[in-house]
Amino acid sequence: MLLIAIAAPLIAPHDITAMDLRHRLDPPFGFGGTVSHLFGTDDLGRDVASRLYFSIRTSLLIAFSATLISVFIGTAIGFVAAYFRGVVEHFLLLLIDVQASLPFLIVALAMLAFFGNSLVLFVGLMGLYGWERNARLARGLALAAGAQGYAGATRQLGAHPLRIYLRHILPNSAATLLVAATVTFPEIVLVESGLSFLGLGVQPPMTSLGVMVGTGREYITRASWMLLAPSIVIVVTAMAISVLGDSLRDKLDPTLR
Amino acid sequence: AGQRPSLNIAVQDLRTILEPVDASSVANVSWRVQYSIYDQLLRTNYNDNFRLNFALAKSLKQIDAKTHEIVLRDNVKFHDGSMMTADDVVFSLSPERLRGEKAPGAAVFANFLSSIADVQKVDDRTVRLVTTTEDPVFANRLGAWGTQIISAQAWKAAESYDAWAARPVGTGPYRIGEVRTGDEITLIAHDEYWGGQPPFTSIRFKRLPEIAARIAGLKAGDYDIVTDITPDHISEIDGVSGLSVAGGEAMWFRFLTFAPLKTPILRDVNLRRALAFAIDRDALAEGLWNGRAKALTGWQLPIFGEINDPDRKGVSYDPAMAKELLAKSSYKGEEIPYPTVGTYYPMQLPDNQALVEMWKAAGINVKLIMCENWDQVDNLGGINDSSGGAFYADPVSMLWQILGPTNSLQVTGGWANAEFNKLGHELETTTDLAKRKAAFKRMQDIVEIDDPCITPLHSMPFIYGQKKDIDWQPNPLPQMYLGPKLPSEPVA
Amino acid sequence: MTSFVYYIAPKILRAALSIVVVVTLTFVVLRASGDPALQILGPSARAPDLEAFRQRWGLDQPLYIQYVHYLWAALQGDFGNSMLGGRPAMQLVLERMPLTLALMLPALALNVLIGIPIGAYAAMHRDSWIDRCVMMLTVLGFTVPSFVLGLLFILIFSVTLGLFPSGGADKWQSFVLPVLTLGIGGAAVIARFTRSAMIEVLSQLYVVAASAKGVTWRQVIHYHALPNALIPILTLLGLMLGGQVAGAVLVEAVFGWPGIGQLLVISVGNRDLAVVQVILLLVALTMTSANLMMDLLYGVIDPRLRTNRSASH
Amino acid sequence: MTLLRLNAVSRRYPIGAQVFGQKNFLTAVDAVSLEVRKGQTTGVVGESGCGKSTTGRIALGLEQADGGQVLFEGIPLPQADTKDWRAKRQRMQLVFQDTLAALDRRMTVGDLIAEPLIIHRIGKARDHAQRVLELLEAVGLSRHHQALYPHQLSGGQRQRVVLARALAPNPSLLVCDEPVSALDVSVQAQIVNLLMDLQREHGLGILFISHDLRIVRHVSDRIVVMYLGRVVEEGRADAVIDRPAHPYTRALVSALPRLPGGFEHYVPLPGEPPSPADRPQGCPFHPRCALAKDICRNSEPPLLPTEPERQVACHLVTD
Amino acid sequence: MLTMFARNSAVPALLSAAPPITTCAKPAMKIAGLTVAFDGVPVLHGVDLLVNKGEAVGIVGESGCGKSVTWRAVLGLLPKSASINGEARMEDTNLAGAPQAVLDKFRGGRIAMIFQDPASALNPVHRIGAQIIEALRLHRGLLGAAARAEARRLLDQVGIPDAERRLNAYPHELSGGQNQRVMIAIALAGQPELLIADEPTTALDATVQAQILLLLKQIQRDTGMALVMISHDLAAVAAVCDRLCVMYAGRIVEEAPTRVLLTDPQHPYTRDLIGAIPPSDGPRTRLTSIPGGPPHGFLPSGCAYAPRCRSTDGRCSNMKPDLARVSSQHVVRCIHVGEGVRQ
Ligand SMILES: Nc1ncnc2c1ncn2[C@@H]1O[C@H](COP(=O)(O)OP(=O)(O)OP(=O)(O)O)[C@@H](O)[C@H]1O
Ligand SMILES: Nc1ncnc2c1ncn2[C@@H]1O[C@H](COP(=O)(O)OP(=O)(O)OP(=O)(O)O)[C@@H](O)[C@H]1O
Ligand SMILES: [Mg+2]
Ligand SMILES: [Mg+2]
Repeated sequence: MLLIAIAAPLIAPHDITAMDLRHRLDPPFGFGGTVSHLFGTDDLGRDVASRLYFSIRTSLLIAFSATLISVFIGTAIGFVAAYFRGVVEHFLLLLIDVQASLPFLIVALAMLAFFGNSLVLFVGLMGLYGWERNARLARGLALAAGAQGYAGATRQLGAHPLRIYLRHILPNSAATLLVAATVTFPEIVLVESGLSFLGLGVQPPMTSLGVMVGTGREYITRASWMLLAPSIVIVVTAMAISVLGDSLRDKLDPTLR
Repeated sequence: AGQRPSLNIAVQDLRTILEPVDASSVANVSWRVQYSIYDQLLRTNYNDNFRLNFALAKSLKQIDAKTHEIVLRDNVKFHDGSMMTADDVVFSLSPERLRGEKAPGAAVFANFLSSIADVQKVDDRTVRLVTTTEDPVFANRLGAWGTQIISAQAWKAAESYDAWAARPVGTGPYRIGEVRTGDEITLIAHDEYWGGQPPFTSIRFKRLPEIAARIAGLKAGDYDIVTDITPDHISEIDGVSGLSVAGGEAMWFRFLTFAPLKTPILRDVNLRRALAFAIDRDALAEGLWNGRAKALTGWQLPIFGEINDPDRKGVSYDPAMAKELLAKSSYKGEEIPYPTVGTYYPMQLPDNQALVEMWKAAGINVKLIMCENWDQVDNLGGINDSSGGAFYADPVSMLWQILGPTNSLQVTGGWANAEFNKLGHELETTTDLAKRKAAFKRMQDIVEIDDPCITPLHSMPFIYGQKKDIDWQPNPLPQMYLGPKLPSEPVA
Repeated sequence: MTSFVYYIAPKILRAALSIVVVVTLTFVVLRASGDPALQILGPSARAPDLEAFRQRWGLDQPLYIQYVHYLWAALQGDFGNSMLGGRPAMQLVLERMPLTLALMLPALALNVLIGIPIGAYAAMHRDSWIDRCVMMLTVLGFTVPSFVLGLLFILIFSVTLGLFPSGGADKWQSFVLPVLTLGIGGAAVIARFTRSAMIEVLSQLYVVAASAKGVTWRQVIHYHALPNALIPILTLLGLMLGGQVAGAVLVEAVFGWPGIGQLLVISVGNRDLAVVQVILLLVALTMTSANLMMDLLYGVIDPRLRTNRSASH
Repeated sequence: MTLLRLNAVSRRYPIGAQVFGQKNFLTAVDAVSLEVRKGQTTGVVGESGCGKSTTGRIALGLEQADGGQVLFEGIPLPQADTKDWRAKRQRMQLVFQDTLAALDRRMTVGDLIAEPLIIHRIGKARDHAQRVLELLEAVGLSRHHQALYPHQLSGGQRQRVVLARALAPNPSLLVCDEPVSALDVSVQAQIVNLLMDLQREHGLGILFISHDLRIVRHVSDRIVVMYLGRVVEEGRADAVIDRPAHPYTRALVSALPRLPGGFEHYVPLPGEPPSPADRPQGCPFHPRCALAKDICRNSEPPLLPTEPERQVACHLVTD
Repeated sequence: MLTMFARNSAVPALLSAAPPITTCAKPAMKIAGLTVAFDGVPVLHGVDLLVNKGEAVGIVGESGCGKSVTWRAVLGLLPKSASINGEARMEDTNLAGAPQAVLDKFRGGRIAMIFQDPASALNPVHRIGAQIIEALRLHRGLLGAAARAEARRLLDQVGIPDAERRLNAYPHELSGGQNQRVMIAIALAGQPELLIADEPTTALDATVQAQILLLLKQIQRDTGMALVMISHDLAAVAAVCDRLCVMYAGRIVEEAPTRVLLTDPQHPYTRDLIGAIPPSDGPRTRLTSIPGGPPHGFLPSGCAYAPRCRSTDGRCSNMKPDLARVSSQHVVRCIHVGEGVRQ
């Protein structure tokens, strides 16, 4: 998958925006279509295969960076909340509550309203997705590591809190956060699809799995390949990632080796 | 006849303000529903060359250059059972409802009826309408939109305007039944309708934004008619037994406007012309719209008749010409913004993307910018999507209606042309055909050659999927008429 | 009892505060992003009409004044009228709320009724091929977008089989497909979670001890393991509620379900602030009260939490 | 020479919610005084929940006392989590009971032992490896253990790692909180022997916390017996165990199974250990004391000397 | 001062009675050649053990030597990854590796087991009354008020005051000692012939430990059931049991009546074990520590203890020792002892 993402410009047989209005909605090769359009063409006569390769690239980019951001923000806030008790903690918990009861649509609108729409911004926006869950998780993990365990032990050695959080609690929470991230990943692809449809997402001429699913759903019976191709990619990616997440967790954890 | 059927219609969007002259009613989705609830003074028969018929008026007589007298049809009953009188007509066209600066109908008035200066009751069945100037399209206006007659009494009895606008009382073949905001509206047959018994006992409009869901619902038998079928989906309905596709003939069009005053690159006239020549309208109409749309090349519609200049060509797809114009221009490949919301019109985004590709082929760098709201579109200027239709058979209803000084392109400061405005005014206020012809010709020259600000694309068909046995005829406009067949009583 | 009050009061306080923040945030966002007049009257509206519209709804005032007015009215129980049709926003939302709840609650029940048994079954057959298949299926369950699933259901059950209506919310049959659609994704998540919670619980000593006591395996699962596994699942369920609102938006669109999900999309699109605010208010209220209920349920399931908790947490 | 002195330290924990109204408190440690001398071991015994660990944490400054004073080498301990406080950690170290939890399971033994050196910037980075080897050797582990992770070690080996880690910065005080309670008798013996050897070599002062009287007697010079957060008896180790004066100490001693003989001397203690959340009036032990008199129910007995180097808090003994 | 305690000497009196002589004993449980392997890694290498009716047997050994696995194997409480071979007979039924249906007839009813950590062995979400009644229903068919009355009686029997009220308590509301008493009550509910106590006091305070051990002893005497007590604390087991078995690396290495074992240990491991216990009186001496750790999985070719043994010689690492009889009730698995005495 990653390979496809990197090599997209090389292997894509057609320009993703190259359209052929007279060969619209051609079925895939093997279902009455031609080899030149392996997965058929879409509603503008563009090559689904080429678009798919580029979509994988965009979506992986968005989902990876967004997941990273989401985990980063969540972890940072979770740790800060765990470290500072009292007012700071209550404030951060409030923030978490607010985010939890605010539909993501509104958050997306806010970002767009104040900063306009661009890919970088969009990645940042998706990065906000699910941070509150990660924050809750990270806070819980930090509290659990707290006084009794290794964190307390390191504290009594005289270590600076930064060292405790970065060198000890973070690596130990990594596995759990990672597994959480593997769930966030497909979610982000789907949310992106929803937002793209509201004009809040990835913009043409760029394309993404979400955009393709979003467009494809209109053609679910008319040209099912438009929906199936990206959907299968999403499912396979999600499965691969959950397997990867599990094995990565096992790799990272010396007790499981 | 035995039991009359009731009708289930799945629509992609629905608005719950049902007052036809409300500012927010200036929308396809509103007209679709409202058209069966009200009658106007005159009725345009869209399926018969836009011929005008008598409706609530049974005669129309010009008294002098600025005065017309109308005699009202007898025995017209409102939905609440009361009789329609001249008072209702006067009120319906009154400043309070329609003509006032702050009236709810101000927008509709300005769009369709702006020439009316006064309305006087002569007797219970007779009304006089006075216009500010001579009006070559006066009768047309009465049959376009805005002369829907409502019950003055019911208006006054309503608690508030909002309450009224939610369930107005008209004279049309159906009255308002249950309204579930944003979800469904049920209309119920008005059995005392002057034009005969309505063919359906009730009509339910149900909001169903997903096109695939609408089609599935139709196939599952849950709906009798579904609206807003795109050409790509026709084949899904066409082959199915018991179902058919209706509509497609359209007097509604899509075009692009340019905002040179907001976007400095577009100041160059040659570039604007090149933009127009680079568009392969047939490819859009034939390819993207599966031949269901017709390419539009100019502003003369056949129904306009005499005022048209048969020699006029309009714009066409001419890549060579585009290249040539581009060479003459100062354009050096700068990015031209094309802000769009992408989902407002059917097939809008595919159209957008196809256009961008066509321009790219011509060497023009247009950047499609997806916007979430109209503010953003407005602020960005550049190239904009637009649509409009001919409500009556006169260019006033097209070019002037779309580009006039009160319309958005000029109001938002995207383009302005004093000469165009002057000519437009003349077109609207003189009955002298020669003068009108000249004005119309010059106006077209301005928007095509001298100071282009608009370029036509193609018609925007309204396509419906329906059960085969349903008896109704779609309009070339978004309005759906589901009432009884009315006798032809043409206005002379 | 008093300890319960102590336990619940800060949560309520924080919930109230978060609602205020949500309201304020939404206000600013909605007002700053797009003019309702333009959104509602459309791009070809004339300037005077736009102006009149703005005046009518007080949109011409400075933002902070609008906010103060809004807040003041809201405090008096007046949540404003919808700009689309002028009806009181609260009334509008309350009309639709039951329908969304009628979708979400059975879906939630479905989550639990499908997810927990599947997860528990997979846990009991851990690492067998059944387990692996089930887990793969669950990935499928939460990666297939609900709108696709909904359309598939319509195609299969309405168009082909003609068993259930394709949309609307008038008969009990209309509930089947949307509830299924909304329920399946969540069930997949719950199943995965239940599996890991069960595996954890099954390794606990009290499960071994129950076997040693002579309790049959079935009873061990039902009486000893499941109630304990339920505790973390409840937490998840509380968190999932928020996701369900988002899920409802799409499912309602597919099935033409007149719930608040659709209303939210319409109102946000039109910047119909009053309605959006009321929806968010109710959503936030539902979320917080659901979370409170989860907390109460913990108490029912886990007696350790019922008695005086220590100060930690 | 006195290394550590606790002067009447107390610690209360709030219980119930903290946001509104009256706070409830649980007194975990109540006016506890004790001292640890250089090169000597002071043992603390008592039932679970009597405040032993809390006392240990206060002694280390890991937790702030609500009352009283902690003097380390004659100077009060600095405020927790300050720079000074962190620097002080070098001189005083804690040895944990739950070694699996106390060792970061993602770090190798070598890294774990080197960490205090890094934290306190002791020696140059390249000398650390050498120092780690020395420490490993000192606690009886070998070079190849360096690369292992905590979970790959046995309990006894882990306890050695914890010990090596504590010894790394060359502390003068060790607080051992139940260092051997989780270990097998045979491993227990290893660690206890090791601890005593190290003490002899380095002149460490040790505060040894355990509920196992047998071990405490074995390692300690002095013993402090705690009950419900209070010191009830204090004195030389052999004296306290061989001639327990406080009824509670007697019960503790009698509950030790002897070899041979079993529970021949066992004196059953009625009732259950009370919770520190609701401490009884008067002598905290009176509800379970067979000898309780009225005075025990009404007034709390002070800790008073009964003989040289011996203090007991019991109305009946000191009378 | 000692006279103050004279009034409370009822319990020591009980203990000072001579241990019963179990000559006419019938076996309650006979384990022979029991082996267990987890995923192919052997953990028990052939355990032979006889528990007579009414007898209290102690099993000691260091952590990981297989004490718990032995009895979990007998009761079928091991995970699926365990493969069990050999025999564990109760009367005519072999329980080792028996199917669930067979085991259900024995578990809780005829053989009961209590665990090291009482707090986690009780289900935290059910009231203790319900947990006792569950056992009563399973094994004695008692329901409703009768079950409740019996549960109350059991709680009384194990020394929990205010039994009626405590039936409604949850495990977390009780102290560790009380929870262990509840566990014992549950175990007694089935009126078992054999009670296995797996380190019943390791998690408890010294004073509570004494109470629980004595309670177990007393119940064993009163009901005439057999008691197997597992621990690594030799002193504690010795105080309660008639006979002790020392386990090392998945085998029994020495078995003898308590007095004999303590006064005349034959196996070097047993001697080291005793030496590692700090004396409860007398001068402070250096403790005997056993260097190294127990073997894992597959054993060395000779004596399993040889690598750590103080009195090993060349033969130990080659010859596998068998159980050798020292006297009628004393067997040892050491070639040095076995020589010449072998029968
Ligand atoms: N952070 C805390 N918050 C509230 N109460 C606490 C806290 N730490 C300890 N306690 C309470 O203080 C009392 C003394 O605890 P401490 O850990 O010192 O006992 P201990 O003697 O070490 O017991 P154990 O032998 O079980 O380790 C206990 O009742 C405990 O519940
Ligand atoms: N489920 C299991 N899977 C794999 N190995 C196991 C399992 N249970 C126990 N073992 C192994 O079997 C051996 C014997 O374990 P057992 O629990 O019987 O020891 P024990 O003598 O009871 O020790 P302790 O005193 O620590 O309770 C140990 O080496 C342990 O690692
Ligand atoms: Mg402690
Ligand atoms: Mg064990």
